[in-house]
Amino acid sequence: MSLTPLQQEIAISALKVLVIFGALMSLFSGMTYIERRVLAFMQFRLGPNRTGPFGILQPVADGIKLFFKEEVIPAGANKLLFVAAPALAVVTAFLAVAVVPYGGTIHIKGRPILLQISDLEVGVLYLFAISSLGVYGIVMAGWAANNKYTLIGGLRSSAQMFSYELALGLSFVTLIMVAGSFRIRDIVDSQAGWIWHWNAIRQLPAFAVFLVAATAEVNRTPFDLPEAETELVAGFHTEYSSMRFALLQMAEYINMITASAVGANLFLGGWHFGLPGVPSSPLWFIGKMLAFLFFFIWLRGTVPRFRYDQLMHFGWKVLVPVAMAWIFVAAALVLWRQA
Amino acid sequence: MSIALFQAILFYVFGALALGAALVMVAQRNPTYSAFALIVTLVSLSAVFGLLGSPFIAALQIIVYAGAIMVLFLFVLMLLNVRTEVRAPGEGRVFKLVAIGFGALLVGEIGSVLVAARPALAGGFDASARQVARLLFETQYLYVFEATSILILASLVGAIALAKRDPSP
Amino acid sequence: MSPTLIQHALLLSLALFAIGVVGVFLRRNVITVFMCIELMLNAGNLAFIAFSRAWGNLEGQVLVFFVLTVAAAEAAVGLAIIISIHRHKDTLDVDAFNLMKW
Amino acid sequence: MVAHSNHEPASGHDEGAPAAHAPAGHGTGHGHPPEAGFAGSPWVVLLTFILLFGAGGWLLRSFPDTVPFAILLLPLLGFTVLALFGDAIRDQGEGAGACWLACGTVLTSFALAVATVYRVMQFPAGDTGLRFTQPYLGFEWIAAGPFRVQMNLLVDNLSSVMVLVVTGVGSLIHIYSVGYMSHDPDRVRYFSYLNLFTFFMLLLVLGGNLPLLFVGWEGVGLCSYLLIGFWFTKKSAADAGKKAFIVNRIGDVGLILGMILAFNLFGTLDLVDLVSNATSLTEESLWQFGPITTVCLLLFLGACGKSAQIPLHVWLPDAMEGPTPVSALIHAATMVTAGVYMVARLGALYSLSPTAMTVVAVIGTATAVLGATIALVQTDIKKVLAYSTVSQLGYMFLACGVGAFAAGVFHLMTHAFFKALLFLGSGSVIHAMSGEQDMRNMGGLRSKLPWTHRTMLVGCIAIASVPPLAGFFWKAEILWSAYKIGGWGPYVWGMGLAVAAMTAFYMFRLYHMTFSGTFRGTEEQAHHVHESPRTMVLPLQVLAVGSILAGLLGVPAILGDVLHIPNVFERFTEPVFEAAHEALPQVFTAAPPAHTIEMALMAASVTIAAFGIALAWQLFQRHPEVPARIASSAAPVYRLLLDKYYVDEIYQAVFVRGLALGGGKTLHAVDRYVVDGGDGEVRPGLGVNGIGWFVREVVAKGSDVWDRYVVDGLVNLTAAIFDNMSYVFRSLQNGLVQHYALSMLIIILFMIGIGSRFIL
Repeated sequence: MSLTPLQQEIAISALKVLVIFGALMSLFSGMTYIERRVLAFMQFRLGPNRTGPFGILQPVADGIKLFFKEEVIPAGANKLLFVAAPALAVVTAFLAVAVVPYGGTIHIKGRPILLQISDLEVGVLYLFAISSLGVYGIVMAGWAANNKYTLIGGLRSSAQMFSYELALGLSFVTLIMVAGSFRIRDIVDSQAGWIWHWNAIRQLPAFAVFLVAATAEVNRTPFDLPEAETELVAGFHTEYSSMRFALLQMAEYINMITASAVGANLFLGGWHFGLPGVPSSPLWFIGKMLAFLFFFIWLRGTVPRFRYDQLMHFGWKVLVPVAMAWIFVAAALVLWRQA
Repeated sequence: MSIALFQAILFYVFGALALGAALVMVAQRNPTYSAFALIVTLVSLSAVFGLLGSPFIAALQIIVYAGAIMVLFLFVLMLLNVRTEVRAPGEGRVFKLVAIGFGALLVGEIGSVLVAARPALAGGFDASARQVARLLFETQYLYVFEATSILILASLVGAIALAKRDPSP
Repeated sequence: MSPTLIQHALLLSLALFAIGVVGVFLRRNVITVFMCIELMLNAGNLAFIAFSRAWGNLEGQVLVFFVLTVAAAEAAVGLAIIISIHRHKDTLDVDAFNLMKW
Repeated sequence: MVAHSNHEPASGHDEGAPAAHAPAGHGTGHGHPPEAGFAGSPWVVLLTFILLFGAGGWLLRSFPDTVPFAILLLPLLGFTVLALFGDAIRDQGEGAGACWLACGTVLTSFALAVATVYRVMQFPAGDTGLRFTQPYLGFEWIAAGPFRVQMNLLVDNLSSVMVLVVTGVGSLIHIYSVGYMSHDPDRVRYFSYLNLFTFFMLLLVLGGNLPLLFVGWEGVGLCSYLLIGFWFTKKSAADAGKKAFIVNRIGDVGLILGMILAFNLFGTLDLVDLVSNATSLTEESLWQFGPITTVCLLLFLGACGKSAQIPLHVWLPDAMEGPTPVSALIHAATMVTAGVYMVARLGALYSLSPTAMTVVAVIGTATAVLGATIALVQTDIKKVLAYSTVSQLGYMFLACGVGAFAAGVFHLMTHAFFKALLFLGSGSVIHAMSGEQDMRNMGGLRSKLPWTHRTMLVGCIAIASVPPLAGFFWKAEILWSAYKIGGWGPYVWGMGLAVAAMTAFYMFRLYHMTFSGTFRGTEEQAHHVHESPRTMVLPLQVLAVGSILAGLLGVPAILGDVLHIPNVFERFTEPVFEAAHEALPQVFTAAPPAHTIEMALMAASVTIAAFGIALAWQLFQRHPEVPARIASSAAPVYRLLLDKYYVDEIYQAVFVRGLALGGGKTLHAVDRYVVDGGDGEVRPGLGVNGIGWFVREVVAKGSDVWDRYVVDGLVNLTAAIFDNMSYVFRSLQNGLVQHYALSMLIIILFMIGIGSRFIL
């Protein structure tokens, strides 16, 4: 090898980034198809089944269609922000993935390679930071389009993300306390061994809070108020068309995938199988992530949408107090175990 | 090409970004643009923090400033539907010139000090969340921390009380 | 990472601070003025971080932590005040808020 | 230190378990009052109770150092439950259950307290014979630089006695209250307060350091406020509550300052260390106001507030507005004795300062006399008892002041018994008389309230020093130790003797006016009178027995030697006061008189008590018409006493309206007649006007010119200058924030500019 160590590092990181990026893109397009299909089955419909075998090529068709559609920028819109918003949304969505680990360390030619783009010491905090930045894409989009539906949609979603980020964070606090580290990898490893070491079981309240908060955080049903068709046409992306629309959609799905990955890592023991004997492998992680994704789709097929005031009420007066209470309990337990 | 150089490059990139965004924020007449510019400044500042070896504060910076405070600003901007500043006819020009002059004076004064100063560079610097937390919770700062929690509570109540519409009309 | 870098970080913080200061005088929109103040606070944070890096002393980090807290509180209350002022005067022009005089 | 913090968290964790359910169990235990039982199958409840109680008992056995915390926390737990779910419980119609739950917590603490005392007595005694343990909750409460306060209790001979008294009397009064408050819709709130009070009182007596003690101190103050004002819809009650609170604050200031000084002086506030450090100091001479004296006096100010000593005694009588059991528990048995407890606890400190001792003794004596004299003529049954309490507290301080700490604490204990008994008795009387408190409308209740009558009689005998009941022994002890210190001792002794006589007199006056003679109440009162329910009579009987027996615990040595009864109490508490007693000889340098004298004094006190009783009998049994004649013949004195020496009025005038009005008038008078005095014509003299007249006639004319041209000239010039400059400066204050900010910036730049000179 003629590369200096630094260059090797950079090359490997770039490789990882490419791989993850490709995987995410394909997963995204796959998700659009899977979601429609599964929903259709849940509702005794067929769903897309024309293009290709079982309509597998549907996403491709959609992509091409969107690509060739006309770009419309409303006259009264604030051009700069209107254009910037989708980009921002997607970028933040992808940034979040950077710290999500998807396996232990593998060795290629004796060189240890961490199955994670970057193993931050403050991984969890980083996740928060990025997800809190995600609000701006939506706010920008809503505001820039200069349309009351989009504005309300944007405000709603930002308020919602705001409120539920709090609960989300509180639900993570206990994991951090137990694992004693902000590093996602450490939290995952703290759940190695038997299945009841998983935080989903060991810290059921936190897990429950996480499920709800995460659903709200990625604006999925029953918390999909920002794009409540019945009230707000299509919420903050009413005015968007063609690729920008596609970008916003992508951002949403990537967020959902990230949330699932994080959930799988923090609560379902990541790449650990849950039995001491079984070797840990990325496969388990992927399986758990897919389970989460299915859960989201399932919810959408099952649960009706909240009303806005109910949503806020639930977030602030139920979720947050529950998370707080659990923090106290967990802290007490941790202290007791230490003593 | 070494790690240090790499870091240095990143540092200057983000520093320039922060500076430029700050200038935009001040120069911009449309408060919404200013807000977004400020957000850019904050984010790049947090990157600078990270490069200065304090990841914890970097994360906090984004969470608190970009994630909470600036969203609040944007909310208010959208709520009040703020328009672009109209250029005031003439008056206040002198005042602004004087202000800029004094700003320059400030830069001159402190800059002279900073240029003259030769900062050290401590080795084995570890500002991980663990260390910061130790300092925060195991020394006299604990009381300050509690005090800030009370402060937050007070401001919470105050903000609600202030912004609440008075029921009378 | 070298001493000069630290120094440049300090200079950067100075520049940001100065920009904030000037901004307070240039802008007439209260919210922008407020944002300039936030910018100044951040410049202060940067200086703290740089110094803490320079002398390997974590107190700087802790102080930044407190600055963040205070800034959050301040933003909440300040914006609330702005809202209530706007409700009464229906403008955000600082020149309009001139009741505190002889 | 016996406690180890290592197993504290674990045990601190499990002490909740037994506490949580023992009360419920007790609820079922006694819990079948006529009003309501517990919902659900009693057997299940009983079984769970047995199981949990057994488990709790086992745990407490295996971690004995948590027992004191359990004692503390049980009432708190009761309070929490009642405070949180009280209304719910009441609306479930389980109000009685709630009351029994309250009693259960306190009774359980009592049981635990007994266990603790037993355990403490098992400890290997220190060289002084002191046995103590300092259970430690395992963390530091305050750690601010050198000022460190541990979360530790102190269980030693003294505090264990106090705990026994508090929990014992407390639980009896809880039980009594169940009957007494049975008709009150708010009784759940009442019991929650009562539990909270018990918690704070226990914290006060168990606290291992002054700050903890102070927390309890303030807490009992709060509860007393809440309970005095329990019927807050009645204005007088609310005012009385406020009065008690405020007056106590005055004392607390002293306590806080005292603590701060003590910390500066000793570098610690832990009681054990305090005493041990105190012994190392050298005592100050009389009337030397050194640091020790200052600390003692400040602390004593706090004690005055809490224990209603002159000049802060005014709140206690008004406190009788609260429910009678409260008066019994808080304002007779426990809280008001907190001051005595503290002084005794810090006896080692006080004994280093003759000044403080003297002040304590004098104040105590004065209060005793004041209370007794006022009690002679009061007609409200509770007021009589209240003033009797004031005077007895004075007695206790007298004892501490003359260095008889053990005797003082002994008096405290016995007083807790019989005064609680008397108050509860009076409560039972009031209950029977359907709220009537004026003794002039009572009488002849002996047959109607047999048990109340008997127990009250016991109480009266106990407080009037009739051997072999408690009162006799401690009075003999205290008076003797007052006499033997020489110096001003004999005078104190005389006073004490007089007080003893008056005590006997007014107690039997109360007895006769209430129980003997003929009924003087209204008709419907007459046929409404009835003996109180079982729950009220039982505590009376128990307390009566206690009052009879308690005395035998503290038979003075001289009698004890003859009768071969050891002075159990003194021997038990002696070690606590060891340090104090060592220092005392330097303070009171008088050779103790002979034992014959002691005998004589004892005889004197008995005879004078007998005299008082006989007099009361003569006046209020044989010739009920005489007192009126005496009152009219000695009208001024009578009124003076009846109006409590006008202390309240004086305070009202001086402190409340005082400087505004009273002071104002005086000043005005002074101003008008002394300062202004004499204006040449009307009031000749050398006041201002006199001089003014002279000046006006002679000097003014001359100075007029100078004045008009020079002085005014200058003044006007200055004014003109400012007037013109103002136009310049006002433009600075144009209300524009940014301009202000700019000026701020300029100043800052200026300062930086100066500062940077030094840096560069």
